[in-house]
Amino acid sequence: KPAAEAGGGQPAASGQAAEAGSKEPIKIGAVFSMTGPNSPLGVPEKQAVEMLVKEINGAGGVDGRSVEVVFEDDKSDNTEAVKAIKKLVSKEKVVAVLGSSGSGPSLGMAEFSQAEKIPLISMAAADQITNPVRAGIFKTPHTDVHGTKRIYKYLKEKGITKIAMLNDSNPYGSGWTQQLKKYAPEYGITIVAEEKYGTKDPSMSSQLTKIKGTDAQALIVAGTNPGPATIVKEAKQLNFSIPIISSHGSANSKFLELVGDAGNGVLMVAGKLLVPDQIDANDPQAAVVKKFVDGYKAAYNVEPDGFAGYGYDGLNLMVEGLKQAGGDASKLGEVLEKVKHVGVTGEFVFSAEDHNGLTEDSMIMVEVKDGKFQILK
Amino acid sequence: MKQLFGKWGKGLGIYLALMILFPFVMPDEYYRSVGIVIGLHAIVSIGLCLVMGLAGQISLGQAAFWGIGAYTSAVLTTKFGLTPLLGLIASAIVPALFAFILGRAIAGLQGYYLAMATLAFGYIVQIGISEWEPVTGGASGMISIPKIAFFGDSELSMYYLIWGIVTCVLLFSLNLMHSRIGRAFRAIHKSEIAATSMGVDVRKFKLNAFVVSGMFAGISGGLYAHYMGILDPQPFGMHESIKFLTMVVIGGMTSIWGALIGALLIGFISEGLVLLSEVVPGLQGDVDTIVFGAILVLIVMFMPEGLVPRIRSMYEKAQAKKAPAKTEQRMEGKAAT
Amino acid sequence: MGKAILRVESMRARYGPVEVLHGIDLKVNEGEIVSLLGSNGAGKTTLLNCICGLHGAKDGKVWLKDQEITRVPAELVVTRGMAHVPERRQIFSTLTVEDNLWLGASHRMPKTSKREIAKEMATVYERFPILAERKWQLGGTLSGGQQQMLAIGRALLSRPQLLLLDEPSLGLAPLIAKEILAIVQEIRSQWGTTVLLVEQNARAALAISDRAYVLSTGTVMLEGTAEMIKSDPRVQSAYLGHSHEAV
Amino acid sequence: MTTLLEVQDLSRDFGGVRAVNRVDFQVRQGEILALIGPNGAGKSTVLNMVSGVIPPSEGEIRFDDQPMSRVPGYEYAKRGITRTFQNLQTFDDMTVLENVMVGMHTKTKASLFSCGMSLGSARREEQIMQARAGAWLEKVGLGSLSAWQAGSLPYGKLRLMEIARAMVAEPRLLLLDEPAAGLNHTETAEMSRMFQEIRENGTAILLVEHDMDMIMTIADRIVVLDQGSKIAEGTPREIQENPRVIAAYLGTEEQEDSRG
Amino acid sequence: MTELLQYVANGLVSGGIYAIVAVGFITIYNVSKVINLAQGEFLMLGGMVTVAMIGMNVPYALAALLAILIVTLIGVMMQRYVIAYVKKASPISLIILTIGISTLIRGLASFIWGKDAYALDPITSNQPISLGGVNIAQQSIWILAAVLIILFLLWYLMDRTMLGKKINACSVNPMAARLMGISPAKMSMLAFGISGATGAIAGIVIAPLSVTSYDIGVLLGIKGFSAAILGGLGNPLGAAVAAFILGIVESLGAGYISSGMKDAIAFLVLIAMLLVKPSGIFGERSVGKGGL
Ligand SMILES: Nc1ncnc2c1ncn2[C@@H]1O[C@H](COP(=O)(O)OP(=O)(O)OP(=O)(O)O)[C@@H](O)[C@H]1O
Ligand SMILES: Nc1ncnc2c1ncn2[C@@H]1O[C@H](COP(=O)(O)OP(=O)(O)OP(=O)(O)O)[C@@H](O)[C@H]1O
Ligand SMILES: [Mg+2]
Ligand SMILES: [Mg+2]
Repeated sequence: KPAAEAGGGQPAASGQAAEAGSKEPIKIGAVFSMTGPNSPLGVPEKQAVEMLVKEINGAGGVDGRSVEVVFEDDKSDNTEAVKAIKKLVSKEKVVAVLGSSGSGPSLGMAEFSQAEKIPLISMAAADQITNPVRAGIFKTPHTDVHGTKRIYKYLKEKGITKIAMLNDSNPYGSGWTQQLKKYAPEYGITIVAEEKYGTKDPSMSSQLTKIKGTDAQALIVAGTNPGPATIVKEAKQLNFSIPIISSHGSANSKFLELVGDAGNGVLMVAGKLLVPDQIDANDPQAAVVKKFVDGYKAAYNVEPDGFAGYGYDGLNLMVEGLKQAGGDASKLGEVLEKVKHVGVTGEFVFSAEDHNGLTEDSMIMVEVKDGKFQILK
Repeated sequence: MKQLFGKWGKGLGIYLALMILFPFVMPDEYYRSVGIVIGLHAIVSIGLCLVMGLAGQISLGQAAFWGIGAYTSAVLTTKFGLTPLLGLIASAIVPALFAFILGRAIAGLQGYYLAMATLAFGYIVQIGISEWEPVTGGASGMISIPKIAFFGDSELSMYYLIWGIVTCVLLFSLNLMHSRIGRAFRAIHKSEIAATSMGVDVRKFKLNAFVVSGMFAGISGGLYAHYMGILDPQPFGMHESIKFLTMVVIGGMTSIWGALIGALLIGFISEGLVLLSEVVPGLQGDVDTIVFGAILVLIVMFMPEGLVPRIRSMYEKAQAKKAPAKTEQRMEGKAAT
Repeated sequence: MGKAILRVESMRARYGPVEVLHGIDLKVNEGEIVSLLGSNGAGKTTLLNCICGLHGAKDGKVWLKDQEITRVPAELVVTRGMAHVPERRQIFSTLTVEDNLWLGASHRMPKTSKREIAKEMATVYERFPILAERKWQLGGTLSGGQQQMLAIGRALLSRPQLLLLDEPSLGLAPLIAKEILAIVQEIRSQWGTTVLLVEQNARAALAISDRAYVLSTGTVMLEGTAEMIKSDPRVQSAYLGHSHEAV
Repeated sequence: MTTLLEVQDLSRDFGGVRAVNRVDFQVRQGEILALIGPNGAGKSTVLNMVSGVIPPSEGEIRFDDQPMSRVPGYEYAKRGITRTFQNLQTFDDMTVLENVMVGMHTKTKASLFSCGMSLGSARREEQIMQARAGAWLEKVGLGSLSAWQAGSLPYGKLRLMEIARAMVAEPRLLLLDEPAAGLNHTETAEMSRMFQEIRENGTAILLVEHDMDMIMTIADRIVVLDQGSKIAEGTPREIQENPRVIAAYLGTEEQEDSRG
Repeated sequence: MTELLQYVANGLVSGGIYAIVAVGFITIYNVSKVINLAQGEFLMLGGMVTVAMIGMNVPYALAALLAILIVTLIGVMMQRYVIAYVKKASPISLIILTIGISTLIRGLASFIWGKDAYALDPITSNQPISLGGVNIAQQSIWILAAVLIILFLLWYLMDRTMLGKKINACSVNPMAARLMGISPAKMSMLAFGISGATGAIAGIVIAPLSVTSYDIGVLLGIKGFSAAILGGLGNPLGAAVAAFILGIVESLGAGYISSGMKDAIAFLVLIAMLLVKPSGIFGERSVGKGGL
């Protein structure tokens, strides 16, 4: 195989350089939310993908062809996302698409890619993207289902049966609400309070007051920063005594910074990427995560977060699929259904029934201690 | 047909030519999607122009009618199996009903108070959509909304369908504006008391404007739902309402053409911003937000009356320069007592 | 006759592209009452607005005493001794009568003490007893004539050397219209205030004026002493006619 | 002559202020009735009540023998009462012609739908409106200005336009609030002639004015208000000699002479 | 009972936040009849600048002071270089203009500080105070104190000083004000300065309670606007009262009806109140149309 050489900063450029005299590069589209409210997700996703493209092309690309990723920004907006995927397909002639960061945009793109038979791997949380399963549509992040099951498992171990929840009213939070309600009976759990808050609300103390008045033994909070941090701080002001368990939406160092002292004792469900140093050496993910974290730190000088991991896994999965399909993108959808891959988010085992491929066991429970996440064994 | 088109002469001819040729002039298919989205916005902004520019009422909740229209058709087609055509008809009627009820209720409010009430209405609708989970799918929304089968469901046919509707809405509004009804609207805008004593039932007229604009927004919403195939409550909030408002104001509130051109302008600006974001990668902030804000500020600063009236007055000035003698005459006519 | 307190040289003014003043020259001497006559839309209001700095789109020159004030904005012109009672009174309708008057003196405030101004205000109240009676009423609820008195009183409190009055009797009952003009005369004789007066009621205006200008579609058609103007046949037919007393 | 408008015991309070106090008078068919009085006497308030802009606090207004208390403001024009305003209420961003065409609102009936679709009926109506509005503009002498933006017209012309706007509705009673304010002698005389013509054509006029020249020339009868109450009613000659009116409103000849 | 009191206490705190924003709206509206939808951005800037300064090791108090000064200056500049320029624009265009400005400021803020949220330490300790079972954060006391102080100062300025009369005059009749030697432009600048300062103070006192980020101004701006309208535009005291009503309605709505619907409930109450009093609880003083 002719070795494709790694290019410069622009993946597009690197692709063309490699292709000189040899075959056409494989064009993959990527729609991430680079601006707007979802940009804290989209930016690391894009960075991870950019990093990985170089690496893949450095290692010879796919089937002797280099990989070229064309990026679009959906501005965290559904309509823009749909426009973006159309642009990628019609103008750039990409063969498959990654993205988007948010659930709404991803669902919009999925409609199009389903109709046009363009394989899609999404980085958004909503269970709806891959449930029900649709041909050619996959996703990488842990879903609210995994998080819910993992938390319930933990609660069962601790003998907690009554919980309250306080979730963001955005799609992420309401997805959690649905799943928490759905799986509660299975784990013998009663939900005694089901509250919501607005993403930008300055105060959630009334919801907390209400929860305080119930006999809940634990509070589950699902949202992305900064809501959960505010909740934890306000709970402290209200002398809350029950444990607070947060979703993976706020599993990052920003959360620690925002809560400060008030964070001590907060529990959280997360991917292993959150605590790369604490992963068991025997864990098959250990090596993958270490490689990713080191590479990312070297490239961008920051710790990667879960979102970076989703993007990284997404491209890896797509490339894996393309390799197995012999570079033929039209078979990508079918092939991916058989792919097994150890990613930084978890061990993916795709099948015809499961286009997410993860289980709750790839998630861990952590506790905040003195401004750090501590894995709970 | 002639009666529909005859009056608007040159402007309409140029419009029709551009509109029909656009998909063929533009280098690739992607621009059809751009055109579709702009067309959807134009339908709403023309309706909004009837309320704001003509009847002189601020509506900060137009996206709510858009959303009601979208969800009406989406729910009826996906949950009750109606055909998209029937869904679309419902998506014109239901928002109009909402507009009627809201309009009845807040008929006594004026100026900023009215603006506030419509803003509040917008919030209530958006929250209502998110909270009515069994029907609307809540915050996560709905998927697999059927496409409209209009000469196949290609992007091109959708483009012509939507711009056909834009054209109808435009002609209807233009005709309306230059009729007794339109004059009554504009009269209300300037002086309600005078309009009343000329025999204009101000409340009824404001309500009519509201209902028609709600209906336009609803139709556009229905089309949007079928075009996108998915819905969630996110696009139907204040942000979008303000975008509609901006289109109307930038184009020139008192001009129907202004509303159309405002929608085009905002559409092109955001396309331009997409290109911009490709040119300057790796910035942490929202460059497009900055540029968009700056453009708004500059437009209002340098042409507070809006684009179309500004162009019109520039044109008139140029005409006046060409024929100074005529101006003299006019001036004399004006000043002589 | 004293020296000129106000001079206007070849004043041109526009609204948008339309020029409505086509080069006006005008002079007011210290201590005079000068009338500015002219039919509807002749540009009287515009000219006053140009003089006091309210109207921006203009060419020409304005001197107050020996200083050029052409480009001085209205709010600063007041501080140099010119007060303007604009068309349709323009009082502060939601403020009390008393506050309206205070505002008239506001630009002299730190320099002149509050007590001093209160004293002056007392003399204004003396002149217009009805205002004293209505001190605490909101300006907007006064009747037209009372509002006119308030507007003049307010202008007086800014201690002007030159007072511009734009149709002070517009919409006033005949009795009050006469009273207002009498007051103008009194002000001049008591305080030596110079007055430039715009009036539709040419007969009454000329009766109290020393000199007058007649404006026609933005140009000065005629100027001279009140007597001269009164006897000009053109003015007689167009502006004086016969008054109701003669009916 | 039959009575067209009858006002009985009409009163109006604003907060604690009684602006109009138990006033009654009649306007007969085809006459010009002048309403005069000092500033703040309540003339405009009476006019506002008679035109349905504000409701009376007490008393009754009958037009054509019908009580008007339950009639909404916009119905007045249809019944035959139109007006002009003391503080001009013009539609500045419309042309002069369009301003006047608004006056014909009640004379036309094309619906929103037929206007939007520009159906034949709507267009025919439009043509009739233009013709009639144009004719009235000619009559008030604004024919050449019909395409101008109303906002750029001088005050006096706008007054004429308001009159045309009120007249195209073919009212039976025309209410005028200080139509001559700010006009000079010649202009006032011209306007007087026009009012007389209007009266000749059968429209009655209720006229509020401070210009005594005009009042004395054209009014058939005069009602005088002071501080909200009626203090006199009669022919111009009677009113001119009424000592109460002279004291409250006109002023004495001596005052006149001392300044004349 | 304690629960009810706790809800009321929570509502008072949110209400206090809305009140400060609303007062900013009204200060500007009163002088220039402009509804400044960038008011929320003043608040955001107050918090963010303080955080940024503290990040540069400036002592807390000094950082807060500097933030207030900077935002005041931004307010003044906004009037001087933008608003003053468009005197003739219609109210709706002005709304769009201020929306443009707020978008611009927000964009710039995201550019400078990124999109992350930041925490700010409370002014005093973060131990809650307990009053008969009702817990109140110490910071909440600061918020309420700030509201009261700002209200008192504004009342004093507007009702008791010549400057207040001048400001009032500009709002009633700017043309006549100029003829009195008062510059509406200067008064307007002053108003923008004042509302910049109050906005900044609001941003500083509320940041410790939750967090601050480049986009917190949007929602708080809307809430403040609602309070300003409900109170009857032009009346700071009315706005404060309305703000507390909204805060308490929200809190009770969240507690007793549905937390997902709490904003909808508050807005419904707002519409309902406007239907009863179409120009707000303490409607603008109006003299009517006088003689038409
Ligand atoms: N805001 C304006 N826009 C356009 N034109 C205007 C405006 N104001 C006045 N004009 C025009 O300027 C000319 C002079 O008007 P001005 O008000 O100065 O006249 P005037 O002599 O004071 O009349 P009047 O006796 O009616 O008060 C008129 O032709 C008028 O139409
Ligand atoms: N909306 C209102 N609120 C309070 N007072 C009012 C209102 N309208 C009129 N008034 C008062 O009612 C009285 C009568 O006013 P009106 O306008 O009818 O007088 P007018 O006779 O028309 O006077 P003018 O000749 O000055 O126009 C005045 O004292 C006035 O202040
Ligand atoms: Mg004038
Ligand atoms: Mg009157």
